[in-house]
Amino acid sequence: MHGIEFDVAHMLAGTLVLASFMMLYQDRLPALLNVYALHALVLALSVAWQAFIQDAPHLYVTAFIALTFKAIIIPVSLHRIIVRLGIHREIETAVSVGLTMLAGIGLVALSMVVMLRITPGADALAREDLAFALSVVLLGLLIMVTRRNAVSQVVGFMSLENGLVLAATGAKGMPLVVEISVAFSVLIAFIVIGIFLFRIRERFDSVDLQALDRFRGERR
Amino acid sequence: MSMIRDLMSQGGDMLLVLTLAPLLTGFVRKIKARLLRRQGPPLLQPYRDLLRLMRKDVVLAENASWLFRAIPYIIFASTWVAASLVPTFGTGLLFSWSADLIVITALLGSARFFLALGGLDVGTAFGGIGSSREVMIASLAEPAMLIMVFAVAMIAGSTQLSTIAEFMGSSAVGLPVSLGLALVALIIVAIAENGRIPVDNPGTHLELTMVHEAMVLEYSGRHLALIDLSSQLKLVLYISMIASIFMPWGTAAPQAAVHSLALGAAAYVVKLAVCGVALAVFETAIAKMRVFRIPQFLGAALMLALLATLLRFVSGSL
Amino acid sequence: MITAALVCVAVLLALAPVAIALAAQMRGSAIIYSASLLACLALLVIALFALLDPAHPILSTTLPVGLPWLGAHFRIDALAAFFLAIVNFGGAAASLFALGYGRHESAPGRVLPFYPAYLAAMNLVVLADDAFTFLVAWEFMSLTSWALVVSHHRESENIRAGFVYLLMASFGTLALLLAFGMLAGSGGHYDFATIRAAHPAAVLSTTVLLLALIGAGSKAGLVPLHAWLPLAHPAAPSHVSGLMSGVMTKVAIYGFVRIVFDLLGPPEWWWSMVVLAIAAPSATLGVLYALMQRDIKRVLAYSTIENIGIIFVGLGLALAFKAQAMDWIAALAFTAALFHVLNHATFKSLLFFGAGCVLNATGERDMEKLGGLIHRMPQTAFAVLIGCVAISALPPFNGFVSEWLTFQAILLSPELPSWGLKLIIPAVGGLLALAAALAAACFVKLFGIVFLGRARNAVASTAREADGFSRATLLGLAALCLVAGIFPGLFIDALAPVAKAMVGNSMPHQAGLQWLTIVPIAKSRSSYNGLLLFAFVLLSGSIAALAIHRLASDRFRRAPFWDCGLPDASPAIQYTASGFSQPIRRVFGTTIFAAREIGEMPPPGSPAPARLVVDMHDLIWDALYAPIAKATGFVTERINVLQFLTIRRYLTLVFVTLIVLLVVLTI
Amino acid sequence: MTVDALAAILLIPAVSAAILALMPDYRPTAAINVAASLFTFLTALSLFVIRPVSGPYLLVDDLNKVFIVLTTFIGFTTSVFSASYIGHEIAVGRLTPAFVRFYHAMYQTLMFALNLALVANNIGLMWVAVEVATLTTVLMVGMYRTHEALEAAWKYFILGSVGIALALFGTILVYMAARPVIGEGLDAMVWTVLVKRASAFDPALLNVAFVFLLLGYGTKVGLAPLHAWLPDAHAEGPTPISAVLSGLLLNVALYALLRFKMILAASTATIAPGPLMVVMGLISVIFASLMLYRRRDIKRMFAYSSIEHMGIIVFAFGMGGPLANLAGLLHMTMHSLTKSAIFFAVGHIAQVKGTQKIDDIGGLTVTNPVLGWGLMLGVVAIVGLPPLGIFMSEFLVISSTFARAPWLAAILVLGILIALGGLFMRTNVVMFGEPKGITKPTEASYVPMFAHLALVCMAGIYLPPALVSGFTSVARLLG
Repeated sequence: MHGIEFDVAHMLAGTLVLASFMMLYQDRLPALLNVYALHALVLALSVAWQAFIQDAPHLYVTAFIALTFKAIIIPVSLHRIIVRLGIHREIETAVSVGLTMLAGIGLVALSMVVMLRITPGADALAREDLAFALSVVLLGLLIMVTRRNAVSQVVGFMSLENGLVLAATGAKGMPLVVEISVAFSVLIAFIVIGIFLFRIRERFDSVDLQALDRFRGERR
Repeated sequence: MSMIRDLMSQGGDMLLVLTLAPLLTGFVRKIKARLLRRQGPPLLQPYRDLLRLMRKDVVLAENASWLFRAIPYIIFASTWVAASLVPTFGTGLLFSWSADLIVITALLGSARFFLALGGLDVGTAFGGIGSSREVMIASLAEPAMLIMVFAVAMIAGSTQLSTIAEFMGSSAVGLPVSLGLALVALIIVAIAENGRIPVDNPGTHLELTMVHEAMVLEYSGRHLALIDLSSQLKLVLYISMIASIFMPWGTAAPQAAVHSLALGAAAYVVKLAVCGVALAVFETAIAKMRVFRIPQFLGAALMLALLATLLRFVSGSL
Repeated sequence: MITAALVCVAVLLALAPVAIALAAQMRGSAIIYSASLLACLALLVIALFALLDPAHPILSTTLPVGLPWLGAHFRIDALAAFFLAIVNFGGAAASLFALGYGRHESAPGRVLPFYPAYLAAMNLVVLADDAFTFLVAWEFMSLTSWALVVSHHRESENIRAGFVYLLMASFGTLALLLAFGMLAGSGGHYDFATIRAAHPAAVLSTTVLLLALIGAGSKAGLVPLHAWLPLAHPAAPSHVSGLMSGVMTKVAIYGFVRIVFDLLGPPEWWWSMVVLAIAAPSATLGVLYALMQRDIKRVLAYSTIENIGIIFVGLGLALAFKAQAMDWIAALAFTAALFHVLNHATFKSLLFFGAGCVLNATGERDMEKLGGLIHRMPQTAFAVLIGCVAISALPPFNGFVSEWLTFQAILLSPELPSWGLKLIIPAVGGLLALAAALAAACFVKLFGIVFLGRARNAVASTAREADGFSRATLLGLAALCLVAGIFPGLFIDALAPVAKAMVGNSMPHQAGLQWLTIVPIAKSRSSYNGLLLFAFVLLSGSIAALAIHRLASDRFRRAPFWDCGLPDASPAIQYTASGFSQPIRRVFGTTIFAAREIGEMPPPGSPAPARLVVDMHDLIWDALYAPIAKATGFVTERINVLQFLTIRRYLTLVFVTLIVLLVVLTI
Repeated sequence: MTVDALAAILLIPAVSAAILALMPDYRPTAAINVAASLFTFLTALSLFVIRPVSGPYLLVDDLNKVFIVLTTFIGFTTSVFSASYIGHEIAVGRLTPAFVRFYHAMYQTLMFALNLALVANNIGLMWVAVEVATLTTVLMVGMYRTHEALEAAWKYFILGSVGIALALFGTILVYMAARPVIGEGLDAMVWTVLVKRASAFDPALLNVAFVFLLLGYGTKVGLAPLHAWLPDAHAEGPTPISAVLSGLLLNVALYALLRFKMILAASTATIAPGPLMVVMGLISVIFASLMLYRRRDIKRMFAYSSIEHMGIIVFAFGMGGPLANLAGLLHMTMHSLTKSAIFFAVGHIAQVKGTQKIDDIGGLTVTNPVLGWGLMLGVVAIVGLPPLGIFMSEFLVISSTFARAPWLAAILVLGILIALGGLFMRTNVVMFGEPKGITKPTEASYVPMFAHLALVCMAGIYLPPALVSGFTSVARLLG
């Protein structure tokens, strides 16, 4: 079924991975958030496209959720939060970007190998989608691991979750996709609220053990 | 009929060792004195000493317990029984099968056990020294003795002393190396057990190296007499043990006729005399050891006996 | 009949909850102990029936508990019957003793509930006929005894002792578990009948042997797995110490015999070398340790290690001869071992109970604070004296007979073809002889320092004789020591069916021989008659006494002791326990305990006292246990960092795991 | 009628959760909570009598029947315990009425989620249920609002969410594997269908799927090195929640894992589950046992012991074979009963002594004999000493695996021994010696604790045949 729809789906999925890389590259929070908005937008597009080619109307709902909730509401609110927490000007001292990029490339390669090697049976579209989705997931994890700041970790998690939605929509005729995406949105909402309520910045994630001990049930 | 004779010979044996014991001690003392160019006490002096002690009152320490008074009798009885189980002039005594070589060793062990307790009973410093050293010596001498017994028993194929004696008397023995080793071991053990020079010096008091005398320091009167008598019995016992194992010539066979019994008795007396002289000579020739050299002395015996046993194990012939 | 036995065990188990209720009452301990006494006596009778009746069928039954598809199998064969008798004999003695001793218990609530449960557990181990029931009972035994060990929980060393004990016990149990897992295979056929039927492969059965040796040996206290024993046994209340030392170690031996002689099939010749190489050193080291102690109960605990060593020597010889199909000698060695099991159970309980009486009377376990107790508590002293003579393997008491039989077996071992054994067995004999001699020294010290001499402190001089129950128990056990010593034939014949079942042959029948002599192989070879010997000694002793008192004098007078003319009234001049064993420490200690004496002399002219410091090391502990403890401490400290990482680090862990798994999957 | 039983198990908690959330007054909430849990438990019991037909969304079979009953039972006992516990918390003012209402509502929601996860026949639905369970527990863990509690909740939240994400990816992969065989649509996510057709699935894809599922649900199970959330969540939350976490949530996550393992077991060509689970199990056992030695907080210590036991269970299932699987199922049951009992005891202790620090608690068997010996019994059970239930399962695991894989079994034994040492070393301090610190009077109800312990004790000696027959049939399915 090498047709236009395949190419478009392929292109969109690839763009998603690219967006993940951009996020990996960003070391300032506002920029990161913007890229995440882009990420979510691309996701929405690709979901919509899937809805179109699988003519599964319910997927449009997912696409809509992705567009409104993830591409608009979340980034905006997070902008507010970081401004309020006064960390919007911070340059994150993460693991050096170059290294991260290399690791990212490695991960993409790995996911390609894993997926393409093991899914000769499935149809090409699904395989590509899965491969891309897996790399988005892994990249999201990588972002979470390499960022010190709670907010950027959350962003990483959301990109990871985008990867999941991509996979879910890519899996042709999978039921409950909408429910799942809703559930995830709820989850993310919780996280964001959590950050907002508890004023969680990097304090729980400081490498300074003195600071850590203050919040540890068990002293050394 | 034979039963009665066996009983008689057994009883005779018991009386014989009992009567010979002081004489042997006196004999050894005499020889030693002569070797030192002294006149020396008369041969029968030990009997006189014993009788005198018997007649004297016993002086008990205030805090001496009932055990303290029972101990001399226990020691005497077990030593006497042990001595009477060793064939003297004839093998195959009536009750010889009631105990073998291991049992005899153990009997002497119980005598020593109680002697050491006696040393501790009153709670004096000297008693403590004596018993603590005694058990140290025993803890090495007893294993040496037992392993020696193993060697001999494996040669003779029995731990039964009379059987061993008969076997040794027969021509089947040959001349095994391990037998020689066993002999040396036995002699060393005998010296240690009887508290002779170089391990201990029965002649002296108030010497910091004394062992046996320190233990019996608080004993007096008949108690002391019994203890002395039993140590004399012990000497006879060991000599007759050596005799019956290593020079079984002339010993009367079981159920032997009267004349051969008489012959055996004569041979026995001769053996005792020979050993006594040898002991006297040895004692005059050698000096007393420091207490903490004794373990090495006895260790040598232990090693010799072990070597003998090992040889028997590895090859039946050696 | 087995139902009756199980009912008795059930009664014991049921007593535990009752005890919780009764612990508060005054008469609680009396009720519990008398009830367990009755149960033990009933079980003892059952066991003796099963053992002595020659035409007795092997009883077995199955209860619908435990593993559902298996049920709990119980069986009384000759071996089980013998050990059942041992367990309940010891249990009955301990209960009787405790009727008096238990009254002085400070915290009955911590002893009463566990005591009957402990007895029940030991019985169940012996009765069990499938691996699961066996192990449940086995570990339950450890658990209950642990609870008894920590019953006096305010001394921190008791807690430590309990900790080490429970850890070692579980180690042993897990070893046995692995052994049974090996025997039963992954099919789950855990009943002994099936295991017995299936003959495992050589390498497999070797593993089982080693595991059994580790598992049972650690419970019995074989060196080097003995470390817990001298800590735990003294920590418990004395009647429990008696049970642990006198009975529980025997249950361990039962486990070993059951696995190695019964379930494992025909032995390899060299197994015996392993057993002997562990057993003989255990005997000698155990008594050497005992000689170095100051604490009465600790001396007794270490001497338990020695006796266990002796028993295992017997078992090892039996294995060797069984492997060479010389079953009549194997029977001799095996019988010797079992007879020593009985003897040790008797006199070790006696001695521990005696120690308990001393502890009650003086509140002191340190020998160097005691002394002169023979005046204050004559009957206890008499009983303990007999125990000491018996455990020192001196005729005419029971300890001697079993060691004599073992020696006879050793003397027959040149018949063995294999060279390794030819070389190792003489050494074993030597070590055994050494152990016997050292044991005598050790118990001269124990009795002499504790009961003889003069009281070293006030409590010792005001001690009071133990109560009636305790004395009755002590004297009864002492009497048994004598009886077993002078009528060994009866006991040997009683053991015949056990030997027949385990090594395929039994010692010749002894009862018929004239004067009750025992003849292991042939009369020309060796024979022993305890009765006659005893009669002789008694006779000649009394004759001498009579003669002297009649013919010479029977007068005596009291006077201050002489001590070579330098009498010093202070009891401090007496030899102390450590002083008494100093010569032996000089001889052996320097190598075995790395013992050093450091004399600290004050400078000339200073009135300060000179001091002699002795420092000794338990080399086995230093070499084996301390490193493990150290390693655990080190590793836990290092790994503890993982509790204090940041969320990002934890995420990294997850991430890395994921990547690793994916990579593993792709390649 | 039959469906009702199944529905009721879900409806009762859901409805009562709503009611509790909307209640104006907080006082009766505890009572309502208990009542609701009791009813759920009773309805669950009815499953033994009549088995409802299982549809595409819900099912009841031998495997989950037992776990439903177990879960509802522990839910009930815990609600009884929590009634007295929360009462005390209000008394000392650690909780405000608002929070109490919220707490009980959350409790019922959690019960709903757990039951849903157990009865779900649709792997997607199961996933959703587990996620809901996670969210509710997060909220409850953070309830005390202390820095420690918030930090623990946050850590739990983040790690849990990542876990959930991975699990979802695994689920999607399973669907992908199933689709070519079963075809698009709902059926490809219905477990019963999947198991039937699993032999035809693409094994390689299933393997990858299982990796993600193992990591995803394994995070919930608390396997090292995914365990990080578990100790703090147990230590900082209210004790009833610690009991529910250890007793139920871990089990449910493991149950989800088992469902997928059965799919893999059904398809012959797959290799992944066995070795992976064995290795992770052993790592967890050894790691957790070593962590026990340095613990100062009693709740955190028992949390680590939960990790250890999860390790043992996963090891058992990884080894496979009828006996080992049976042992694993048995161990799950026994562990949740015992561990929740232990947490009940610990909760009371923390309230009596006013601290969770091990070094500040001492001589408990003197000051509070009942409580002290109760906890002692629990510890004895949890380290696997007879005659209690866990000994039986450990016996089966070890003895059945030693003949096959001696070294693995040996490592497991080592781990169990280390754990025993650690637990006893720390509990000795709590139990024995001179009493330390203050001792407040408490009106705690010991019934739940001793009910659990009695069950465990009975199971160690006698297992009801019904249970065993059910388990054995499941064990066969587990391969």
